[in-house]
Amino acid sequence: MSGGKPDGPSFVRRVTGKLGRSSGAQVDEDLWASIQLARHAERPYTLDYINRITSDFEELHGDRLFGDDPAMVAGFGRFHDRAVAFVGQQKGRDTNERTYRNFGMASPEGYRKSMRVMEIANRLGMPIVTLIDTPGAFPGASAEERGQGGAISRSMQLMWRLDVPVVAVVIGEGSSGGALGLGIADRVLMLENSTYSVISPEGASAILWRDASQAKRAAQAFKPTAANCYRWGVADAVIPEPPGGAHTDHEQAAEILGQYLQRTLLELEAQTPAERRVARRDRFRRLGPLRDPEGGVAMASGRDAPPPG
Amino acid sequence: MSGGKPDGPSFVRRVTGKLGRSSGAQVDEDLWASIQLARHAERPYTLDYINRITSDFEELHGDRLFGDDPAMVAGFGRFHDRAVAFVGQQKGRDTNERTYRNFGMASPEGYRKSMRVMEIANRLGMPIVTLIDTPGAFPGASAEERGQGGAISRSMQLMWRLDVPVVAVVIGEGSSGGALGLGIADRVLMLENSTYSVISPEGASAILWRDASQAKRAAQAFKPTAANCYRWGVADAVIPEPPGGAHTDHEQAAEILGQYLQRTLLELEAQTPAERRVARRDRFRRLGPLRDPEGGVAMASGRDAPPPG
Amino acid sequence: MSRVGRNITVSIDRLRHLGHRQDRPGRIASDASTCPKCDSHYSGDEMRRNLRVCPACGHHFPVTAHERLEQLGEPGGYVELWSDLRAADPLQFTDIKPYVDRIREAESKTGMNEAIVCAEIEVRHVPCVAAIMDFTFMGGSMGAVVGEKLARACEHAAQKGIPLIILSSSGGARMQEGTLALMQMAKTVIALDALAEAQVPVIMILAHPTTGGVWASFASLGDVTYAEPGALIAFSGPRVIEETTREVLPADFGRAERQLANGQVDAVVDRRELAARIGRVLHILAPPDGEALLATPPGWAQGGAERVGRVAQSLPSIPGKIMGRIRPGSGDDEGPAE
Amino acid sequence: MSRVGRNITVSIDRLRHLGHRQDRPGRIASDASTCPKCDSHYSGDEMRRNLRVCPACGHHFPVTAHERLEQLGEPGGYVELWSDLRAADPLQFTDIKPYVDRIREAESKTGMNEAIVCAEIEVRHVPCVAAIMDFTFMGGSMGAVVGEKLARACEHAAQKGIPLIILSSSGGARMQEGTLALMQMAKTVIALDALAEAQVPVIMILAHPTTGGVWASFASLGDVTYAEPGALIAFSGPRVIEETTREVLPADFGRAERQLANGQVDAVVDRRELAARIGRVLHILAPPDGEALLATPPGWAQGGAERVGRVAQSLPSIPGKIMGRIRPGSGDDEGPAE
Ligand SMILES: [Zn+2]
Ligand SMILES: [Zn+2]
Repeated sequence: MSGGKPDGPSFVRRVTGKLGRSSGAQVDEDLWASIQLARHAERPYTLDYINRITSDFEELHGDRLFGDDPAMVAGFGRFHDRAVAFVGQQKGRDTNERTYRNFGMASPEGYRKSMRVMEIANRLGMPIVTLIDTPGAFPGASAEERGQGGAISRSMQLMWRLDVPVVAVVIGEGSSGGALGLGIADRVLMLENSTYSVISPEGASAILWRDASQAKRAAQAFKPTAANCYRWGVADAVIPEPPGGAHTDHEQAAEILGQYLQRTLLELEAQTPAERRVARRDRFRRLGPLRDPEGGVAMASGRDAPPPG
Repeated sequence: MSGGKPDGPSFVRRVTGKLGRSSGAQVDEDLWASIQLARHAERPYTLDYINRITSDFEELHGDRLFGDDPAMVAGFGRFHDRAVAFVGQQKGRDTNERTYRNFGMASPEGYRKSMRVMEIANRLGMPIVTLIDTPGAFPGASAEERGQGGAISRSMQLMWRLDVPVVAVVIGEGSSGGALGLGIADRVLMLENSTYSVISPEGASAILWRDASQAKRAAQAFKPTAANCYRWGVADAVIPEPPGGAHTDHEQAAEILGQYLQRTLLELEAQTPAERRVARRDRFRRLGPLRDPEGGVAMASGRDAPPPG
Repeated sequence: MSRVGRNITVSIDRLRHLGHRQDRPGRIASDASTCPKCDSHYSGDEMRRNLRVCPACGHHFPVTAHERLEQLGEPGGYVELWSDLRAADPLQFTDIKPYVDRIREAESKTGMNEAIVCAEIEVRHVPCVAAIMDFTFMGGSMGAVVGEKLARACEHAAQKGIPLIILSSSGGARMQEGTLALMQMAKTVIALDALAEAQVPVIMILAHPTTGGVWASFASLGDVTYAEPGALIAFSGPRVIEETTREVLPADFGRAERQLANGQVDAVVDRRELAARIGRVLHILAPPDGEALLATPPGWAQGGAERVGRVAQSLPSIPGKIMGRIRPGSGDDEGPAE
Repeated sequence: MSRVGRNITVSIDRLRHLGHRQDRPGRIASDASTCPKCDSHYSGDEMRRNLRVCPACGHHFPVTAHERLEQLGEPGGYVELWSDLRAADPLQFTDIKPYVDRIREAESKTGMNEAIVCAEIEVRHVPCVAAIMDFTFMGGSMGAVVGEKLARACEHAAQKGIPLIILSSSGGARMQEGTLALMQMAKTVIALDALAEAQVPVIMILAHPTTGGVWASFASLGDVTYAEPGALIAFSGPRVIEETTREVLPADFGRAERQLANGQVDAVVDRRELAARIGRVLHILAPPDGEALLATPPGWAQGGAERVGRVAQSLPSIPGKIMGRIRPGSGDDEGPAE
């Protein structure tokens, strides 16, 4: 809360100036560089933030149904004199840990562990913070046979139903339903170089161009940067990173994140559960521009949305 | 509702006269015969009752987590002009069906299917009826590794939390936590020849006498008949069976059960959800006699309970 | 159509009554067809009469949304809702071709404005709101229009206090609307809860395919969930899984029958029984006012076979090997309506 | 002790302050011991000093409830609650010998009145209610007294707004109280919810063994659940399963480490770290008033090793083979308190 730095909107203007243009080769490279930063190997991961912004953190394990998923971290932490539940996908830094964490791709057990911890937090009256960082939910036969789709949808349903304040922060790569499964929140914050997209650039390249090498073009088409997500209304604020990116200074990145989180939680804690739930529903209800000839342009969302087709 | 027949208490006195005595060889035989009737091969099972007392029944399948358990039946039925959720363990009559139904021993998937259906019923405002008929929850490694204990405890927790009216009916063999997992209700009814026990006579025999052949003696020690359960406060009413036992006349057995159910539901539907929940808690809170020297005899339960040790 | 605040109200007098239409939409589905499973050949009329199920082998062909409504409804037809909503292009998206061109092509190919049709309809005399996805329009993909129409359908059903029937047939979120398409998953999941608050049931029908962000949002949240035989139901499709994990998948991976064994759906229901089955569960959960209809039970509940059918119905109609358990002996007389 | 209505109130002036007691209860546990795993021999004092964990191999010996309270609490001791409740014999039960004789024998063997001890206690300066089961009293079985004391403990903690710590060590329901013992499962599950309503956490410790109706009721419902190494945690024990299903079970079947991999517990915690670990989570969830204690962090949170410890703590401390996944490379420096 020191100084005027963590000022979402004003900061966003700066980011927008950097990444918002939509044509030209140089811009492609800027956007691609930002997307690469979102998944930089030295970028802080979920536990890097949690361990820095909490005075203590107790991780919990298991879904009480089938297993424990190391790709998803969940637990209780002490944050600014209150207990807060933290949940997030966890990537690994070296090869062994990457394998152990399944590259941050959660299985149904991960979402169900998260739901279990959220339910406890809701009963105990603790705010919930999710940290989103995943290339997607795990695409494996075992995950499918144990209900990956239902795990994600029920996670969203539970998050919408929560009485306590909920903040989601996209800290790196937020791809696909696997990311959104932790994304139903009162506020969605995004780090400056994080992305939030319907699919990874590589996945889109394979599907839409039928050519795995078109990831850069796909990224340019999706432009899933924090600044654009803010414009679309998908993100409520963009959290600045240290100069050069979060990977250059984990401490400072965590400090800024913590300041944004605290300010956001204070805002939300001033509201009643009913107020939060109505606003939470409306927040997602209005996302997605479309054309409604009878009602005029039903441009449902967006702070700075493009004109209808 | 025709005639005065389904009159729990007055009927109970008759049953009490038959089964309530606690010594003498002849009484042993009566009690053993009643316990054998509870698991008679021709006794009506859960679906035999549901199909007769509902004008239509739609069975649902699967826990949305791992699988579908044929040992547990759950679905929505039309009963006296309202939708009611029915849940119960299901035994099989011939060898194939017994195997398919796993002898009415439910796995975690069974309890989780039941919980899923109960949650839907609770949201839609439908009363819930459980039919209990099991030698116990399935004692298998797979069931343990997928959390059999937690499945049963969470089923009890969910049932206690329900806003809608809940009635449990022990229709045959109600043994162990596997039975109680469906037993947290506003009213617990027991068929005349049903049993409700902490363990099957055979299991008790092996554990307490270290001799599998002492089932009769175990039954005499536990005396888990409907009449005794009514005395202990475990059952709220005893539902009469056709002369000779429910297996002699499925139609009549179902008709009487339906009459008791309808009367009980009408009673409960006259209460508010909050009234039902308080009473539901207190109902189980007071079960279990003990000695409290400071407070005198804290004979917590029982309509006709024995004196303290 | 007017929007009040953030919520949707429908001015009924603006609704277009579409009734039965034999020609406009569903051009593809009305073509003559050769069964991919058994090579039988059928005229378009034969297909339509048999609800586009192969009479020889039971293969379920795709069906357009409007034909679905004709299959489900009463002779009186249905009233389509919000048919004029059309996609915007928020990302000014281009892959191999521009998104706006793709939409134009889908419109002209299908005669529809989007990949979903919402309607008021009576199913076996029970008034419902139906939201039917159409795979022929850009693979049934869910963009802002599909999300918006689904949300309005939920709100409309809740407001009227009548059941909602959703039929999914979709490859998932519409890539061309990017992150905003992803957000439709959230919108639809939240909107569905309006029905729970109104104590109104939602019946979910999973048709081939129900995958990606559709399976991972509203489609897995029905109170009662039926799947059509052979429908692929998955978050990640078989190709993605095989490419990512190098797993070799079983032939029936993700198919309705296997997902029944996985506990993911309540029943696999042949399309020719679907309207009766939906009507039956609606008569249990939310019968029309007056209850008088119960005095004349629907056809499938009559006759001596009724009880047999109900008992058989309790046994999942899938091969024993899938369940890993032995099937009871009663498998021969499955009853009429299962 | 007075009962008002159906709820329990405690008149504090009647509570007996027991403090540290070196001799009365726990006679068995204070004996000299030979480790069943590694055959090392220890005096009773050595055992007590090492919290009855074998210093050579880490085997966890049984501990009486009173000694548990001494291990968990501050030097100031604890205040026992409801110690005079004793079993009735509602069934006038006799198996090989009468139930009343069994109770008398258990009382004289253990110096206790029942298989559970409840107390007010401070764990790392956080006032709590503790309910500690004792396996030496009739196998820790749960009859009406155990159920009643657990329910009172829940209500007392909820009323005071302080956390509840439950330690389970039990073979399950007490057979000799028959159906009424079964009903204690329901009673305890319902009573636990009083804590949720009061927004007070419950910390569950699963000691060896936690089986049958205890695992299938309150013991599986902790907000945070720790298990002691090697503890058997199961609804049906290995012998019953092998006899019923003819399965051959793995050697670690139902053990704490395997149940962690099964997702059934949050962590396996060595008894020598248990009080610190409980204190730590209490300081996160429900710190004592004033928060000033946070200025002087407990020992395990000090020094440069703190962060390492916290990172390592996020990785379950179980062998990679159990998880079926490769363990990350950081396994060597596990940090101090994990
Ligand atoms: Zn064919
Ligand atoms: Zn040793």
